[in-house]
Amino acid sequence: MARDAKKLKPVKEFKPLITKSDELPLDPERLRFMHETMVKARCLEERLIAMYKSGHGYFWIGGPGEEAFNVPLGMLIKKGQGPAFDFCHFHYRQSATLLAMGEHPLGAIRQMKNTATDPYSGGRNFAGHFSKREWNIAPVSSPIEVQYAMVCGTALAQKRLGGDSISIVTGGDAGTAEGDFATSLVWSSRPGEELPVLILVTNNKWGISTPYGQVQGVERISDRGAAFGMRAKTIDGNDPISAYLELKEAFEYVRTERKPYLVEARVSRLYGHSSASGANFVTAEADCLALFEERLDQHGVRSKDEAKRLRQKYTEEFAELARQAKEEPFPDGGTIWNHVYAGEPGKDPLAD
Amino acid sequence: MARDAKKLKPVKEFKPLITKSDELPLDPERLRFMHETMVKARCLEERLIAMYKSGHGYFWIGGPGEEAFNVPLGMLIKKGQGPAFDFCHFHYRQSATLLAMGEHPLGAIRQMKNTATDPYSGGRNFAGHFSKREWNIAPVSSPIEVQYAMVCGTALAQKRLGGDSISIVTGGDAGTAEGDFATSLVWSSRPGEELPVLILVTNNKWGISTPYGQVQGVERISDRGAAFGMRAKTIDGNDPISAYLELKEAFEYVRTERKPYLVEARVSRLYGHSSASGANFVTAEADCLALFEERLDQHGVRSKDEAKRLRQKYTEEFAELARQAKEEPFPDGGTIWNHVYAGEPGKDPLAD
Amino acid sequence: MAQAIRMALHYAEEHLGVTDIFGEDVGPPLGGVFTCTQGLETTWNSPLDERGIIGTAMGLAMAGARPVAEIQFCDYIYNTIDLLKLAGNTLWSSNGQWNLPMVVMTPVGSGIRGSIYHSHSFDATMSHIPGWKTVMPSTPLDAYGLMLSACREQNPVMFLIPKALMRVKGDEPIPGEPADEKQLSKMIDAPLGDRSKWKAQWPELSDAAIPLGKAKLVRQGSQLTVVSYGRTMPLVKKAAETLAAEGLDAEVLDLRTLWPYDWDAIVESVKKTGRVLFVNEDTEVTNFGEHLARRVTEKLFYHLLAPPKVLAGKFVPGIGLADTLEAASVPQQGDVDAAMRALATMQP
Amino acid sequence: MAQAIRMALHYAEEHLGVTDIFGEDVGPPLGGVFTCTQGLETTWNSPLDERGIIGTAMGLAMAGARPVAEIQFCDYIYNTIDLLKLAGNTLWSSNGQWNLPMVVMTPVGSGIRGSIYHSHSFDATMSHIPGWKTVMPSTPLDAYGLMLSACREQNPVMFLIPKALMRVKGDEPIPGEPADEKQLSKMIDAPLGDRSKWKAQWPELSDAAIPLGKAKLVRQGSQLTVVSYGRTMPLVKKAAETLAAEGLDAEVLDLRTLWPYDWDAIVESVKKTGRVLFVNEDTEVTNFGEHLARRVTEKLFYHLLAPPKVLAGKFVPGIGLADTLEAASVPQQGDVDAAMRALATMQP
Ligand SMILES: Cc1ncc(C[n+]2csc(CCOP(=O)(O)OP(=O)(O)O)c2C)c(N)n1
Ligand SMILES: Cc1ncc(C[n+]2csc(CCOP(=O)(O)OP(=O)(O)O)c2C)c(N)n1
Ligand SMILES: [Mg+2]
Ligand SMILES: [Mg+2]
Repeated sequence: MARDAKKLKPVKEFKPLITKSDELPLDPERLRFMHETMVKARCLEERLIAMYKSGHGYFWIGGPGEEAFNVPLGMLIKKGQGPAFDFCHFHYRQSATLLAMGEHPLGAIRQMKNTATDPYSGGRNFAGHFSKREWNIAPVSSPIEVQYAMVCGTALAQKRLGGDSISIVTGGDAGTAEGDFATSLVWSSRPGEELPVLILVTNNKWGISTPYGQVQGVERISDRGAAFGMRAKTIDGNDPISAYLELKEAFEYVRTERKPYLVEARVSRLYGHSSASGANFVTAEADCLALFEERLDQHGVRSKDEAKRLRQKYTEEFAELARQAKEEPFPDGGTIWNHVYAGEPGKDPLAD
Repeated sequence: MARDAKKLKPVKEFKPLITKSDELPLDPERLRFMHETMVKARCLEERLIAMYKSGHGYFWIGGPGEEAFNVPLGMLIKKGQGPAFDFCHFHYRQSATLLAMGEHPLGAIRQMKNTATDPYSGGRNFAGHFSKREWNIAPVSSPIEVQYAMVCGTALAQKRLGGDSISIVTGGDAGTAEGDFATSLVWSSRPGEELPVLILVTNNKWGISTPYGQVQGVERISDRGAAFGMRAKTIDGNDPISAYLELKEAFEYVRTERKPYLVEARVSRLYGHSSASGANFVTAEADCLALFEERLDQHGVRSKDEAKRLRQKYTEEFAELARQAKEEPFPDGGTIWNHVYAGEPGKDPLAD
Repeated sequence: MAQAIRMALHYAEEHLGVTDIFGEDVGPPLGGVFTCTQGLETTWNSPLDERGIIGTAMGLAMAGARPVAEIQFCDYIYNTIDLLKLAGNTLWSSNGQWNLPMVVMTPVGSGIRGSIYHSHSFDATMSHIPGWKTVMPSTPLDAYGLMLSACREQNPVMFLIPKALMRVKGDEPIPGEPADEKQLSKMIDAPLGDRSKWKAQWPELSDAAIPLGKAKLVRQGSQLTVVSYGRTMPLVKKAAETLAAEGLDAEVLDLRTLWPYDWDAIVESVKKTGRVLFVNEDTEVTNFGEHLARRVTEKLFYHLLAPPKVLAGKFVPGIGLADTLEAASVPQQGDVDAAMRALATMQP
Repeated sequence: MAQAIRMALHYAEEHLGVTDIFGEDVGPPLGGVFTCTQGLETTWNSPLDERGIIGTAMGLAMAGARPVAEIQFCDYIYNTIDLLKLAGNTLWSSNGQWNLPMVVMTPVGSGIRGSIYHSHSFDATMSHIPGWKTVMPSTPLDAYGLMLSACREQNPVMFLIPKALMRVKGDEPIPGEPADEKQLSKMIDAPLGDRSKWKAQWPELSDAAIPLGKAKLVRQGSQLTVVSYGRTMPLVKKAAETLAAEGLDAEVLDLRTLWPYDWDAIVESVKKTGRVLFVNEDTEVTNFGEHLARRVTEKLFYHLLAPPKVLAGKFVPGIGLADTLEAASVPQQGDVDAAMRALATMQP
């Protein structure tokens, strides 16, 4: 009479599948671009942390440790403005994705320093809170998981338009406890009205100080898609090659089938949660960049020396950009009234 | 590398398994109690509807059509006050459960008439919005699904106490789209901190005028428990015998294992959503009471005539109770200040 | 008023680019629990998830669509306040990049015996959320005109519909609507029973947009100013007539737009009368009427002949179902009469 | 103040029956992002789900437990407003059956360069929700005493902690705390590094409950009354001293409990001074200070020498990160000085 719900097989501890013998299934040029962008992203975050530590910014949060996932993600996005292009509903660890899309790092540095020139928020918002309408990058906002409540809106406009553009949302593992995560599953899978949404979760096994396994009983977050009949998988976010291929498959499915796909990526958190927890390098977690460099070196795609030089180059470049940003002015107090309403000059509504 | 999330088998249309030949696996006395309580519940709801239609109440909502599920539920509850007894976090279709627990029907009639004597809210709340602290029946509130956010609180106190008491929550199918449903899954299944919660969903395939299948892609709501590793099943809520046995199994599991269980019951909605949609009898849905009476008659447990007499008896009894309630006073306007704060006399805080 | 909103939404679908009118039970067959969305082209039923509704509206607005999202009752909007705040700060947080042209409409207030969860007001909470424009009509024509402006806005607009006035027929017709009530109903009200083949016959409507931020001078008077909106507006109007018979001459303003509100109209009136009463039915602690009273007091103190007063709902946790309870909780005709009389005649 | 709250919670675990102190990162190892819950017995880490936190607190309270739930920042409480309203109406809706003895605590306000989402105030929104009691201390001793009363209450209590004052050391010691700051820190602050074996050494604390609803007369004065609470309180105190040097004598009240508030204390003071300024940092439209100003105006109009004034946050969608933006958005020392001076000397 009764039908038992599906029982899930227990999942073994997830291990990155990086071995010495594996083949590299991507062409060397793409691999080198990938690596260089990962280096850039790491150097950028390290610069932002250094700025925080030397008093040139009040708060740091970002994505060092997630480059192996975030760079491939950026490489696969169809960037542009409006529903014919991909929409990005990101959280605060996405700098590497922006760099992979071609963003200049100066913006992130300016936002860290909260200068008036900050292209994302004009000195109003925290580091890592990107926003770029030209490329459909929705404003990153601090409240965890609200982007999952919004992503189906852009996807609906895209579905109606036809074409192959999709909406992408990212967030962390702890955040999936918020109801908004379920909202994205429900709204993207309405029968006959399925939406082209790529639902991503970067599982770093932490929510600030709380281990994932202490507060959530879901072994594979991707399994939460099963009841909704959507495609879903858990991938290794520490291996950029695997991440690229897995994401590519997911992108292609969503682009062509116009249906949702839930991808959980297991990633590392290399500098703790944020500056609030010290922003110091953590040795206990896998460093995707170091692992990738090892591999590239072994396969003769890029030597360790070359990698080191790249790191040096970007370290210097970003230090210089930081020096530049430090000279730039803060926004004027009176500007708080700007952009309360579109198309209207800013003023205190209660001023006489 | 990647692991695909579980794929669910498609589920065939759910059909009540009531056949002429089946055995009745419960003793006749229990069956007769069950039936009589179902009749009582049906007659009570029909009386409430009649009161609404004759202007003795402003709004009706209730559970006619769900008796085959709601009566067995009430029979299995360990009633009493405090964490050593079961806690009930119900929605607005639970009259049959209360009757099965032994509640007198006059209370529901008084609430319909919003008299001062209404034992649940003193004339403040809608019909079907029960509350009875003596029996741990938490106040039914109108917002859909909030009870799913609260149920883990009472269950946590019960888990800590030891013993076998559990917390039970009920709600509809459409409501599972709210994040609070996911909250109950997350909070009841924390690893090592699993809670004795019986999570029930009565799936009548409607949210007011919206068909379930139009807005939700989850075929079996019970499947949403799978990712959380919890026991879950979908049962036939139109067959009181099967519902009793299935619920009994679930109750026993939760009582002894102190872990959550998600049960979806497929039920009918026999008088539409509420008085707002007319509250007229719907012929297109299975009537669990008629089906059960057919069966009891065939098995010689209770004849159709006897059933008819019971119906007549309760119809008259409740008409009389309604006449009684009509004579009772409405609450005095000044009482709005009562019970704003426990332990404090009520008064307008802004009065001089 | 439900018909007026429906006609406005039809006009907005046809002429203002509205692409999505959605929410719980908004699409066919029901067309909204108050019939506000019957027969429209772009309606659809959403999952029962208010957070999804507001979030999806935001996403649609981002992608260049023009959504009108409904929350079935404002009583059920309170799990989305963070999203409303986010919608209100998105332009500002992105330093001018992302504006959100979206309308949220929701029925508010008492008067239909709605008990605890179908009687809430939302003006106090909403007026505390920056970045939105908020309107609340008290007549069908205003509802029509304000909805057109809302659907033209580049910013989020909250459209509050007084439940108690949902069925009122206005004194002034909507330009284009047939004079005969029955004819209109035949054209645009969905039939009982099977609606699957029904299509609305829309009258030839014209643009009668009412600019946001403009109050309506409902009655001229010299001794007392009363500012109100929504359900209490007709009560105030009637009270002014009653008082006129007693020789007390009240000026009445219908605010219509709560934010940005028509400060100039208030100032002008209060300078003339020296007395002002703000009437609404939200609970009275941290109430929008208190904002208005505070501003008047600060700015016009030395023009005042008596203290600005606020008549609002009692600060109770809910509105009870029994008539006696509702009457004791939110302003009724007698309360409005009395408050106006008392203020008009108050002497030190 | 973080230590004071921690000590109060320890006292409440030991003597007042508190059973659960929980929320995001509230348990070991962190003990709260502001360390308010380090070393306590009954703390635990919750899932990242504010609705679950409030809902679970309600359930615990129903079942006879005594929860203290934390929302990590009040900026993240806005998806639970419906639940807060429900907690506030549960007793009333059940006609007196179900009271909910529960405390929710959450850091509020600006002053730590928290940008848009770590600078919100919550007093306006909270004061509009009936059925709760709401407190907001401005000193460690008050925080300690109010928390003890909150944990004794039979009704839900919202405990707002001004972030900017989280690290202030009070003038008055908490009864039982060692005089030496360093000694206290050694006893009850968790060490850096591995904390798995650490246990707090609690001082012998005593009951110093401060009754809810009683304001504190911080300074006596004759020419002007200033009522404030939370972060702006020390600014008001300092301004009063500055003004005293100029010969302007201000009376200062720390409201401490926002609801139910000490109306008698306000009346007494305003009757004496004839001038009153309400200072808080929430945005100024539909602000709790406006409620207080409205009531004073209505009730004491003919005692007033000048209009009651409200100094509050600007009505902007957020507080920007850059110092310049924050300073322009919420009252700073100079703003408080100026507002007090202006009101004290205002003439028709
Ligand atoms: C709604 C909300 N609640 C709480 C916070 C505070 N907070 C910021 S980040 C964070 C943990 C997020 O963990 P996860 O979702 O796993 O993402 P991660 O930071 O690990 O990438 C918390 C609790 C917040 N920003 N928003
Ligand atoms: C939060 C909330 N949103 C909307 C409503 C209005 N409403 C009342 S019942 C209902 C449909 C509920 O459907 P379901 O959950 O399937 O329960 P059923 O009534 O079918 O038993 C709706 C939308 C509400 N009460 N609460
Ligand atoms: Mg994480
Ligand atoms: Mg249903």
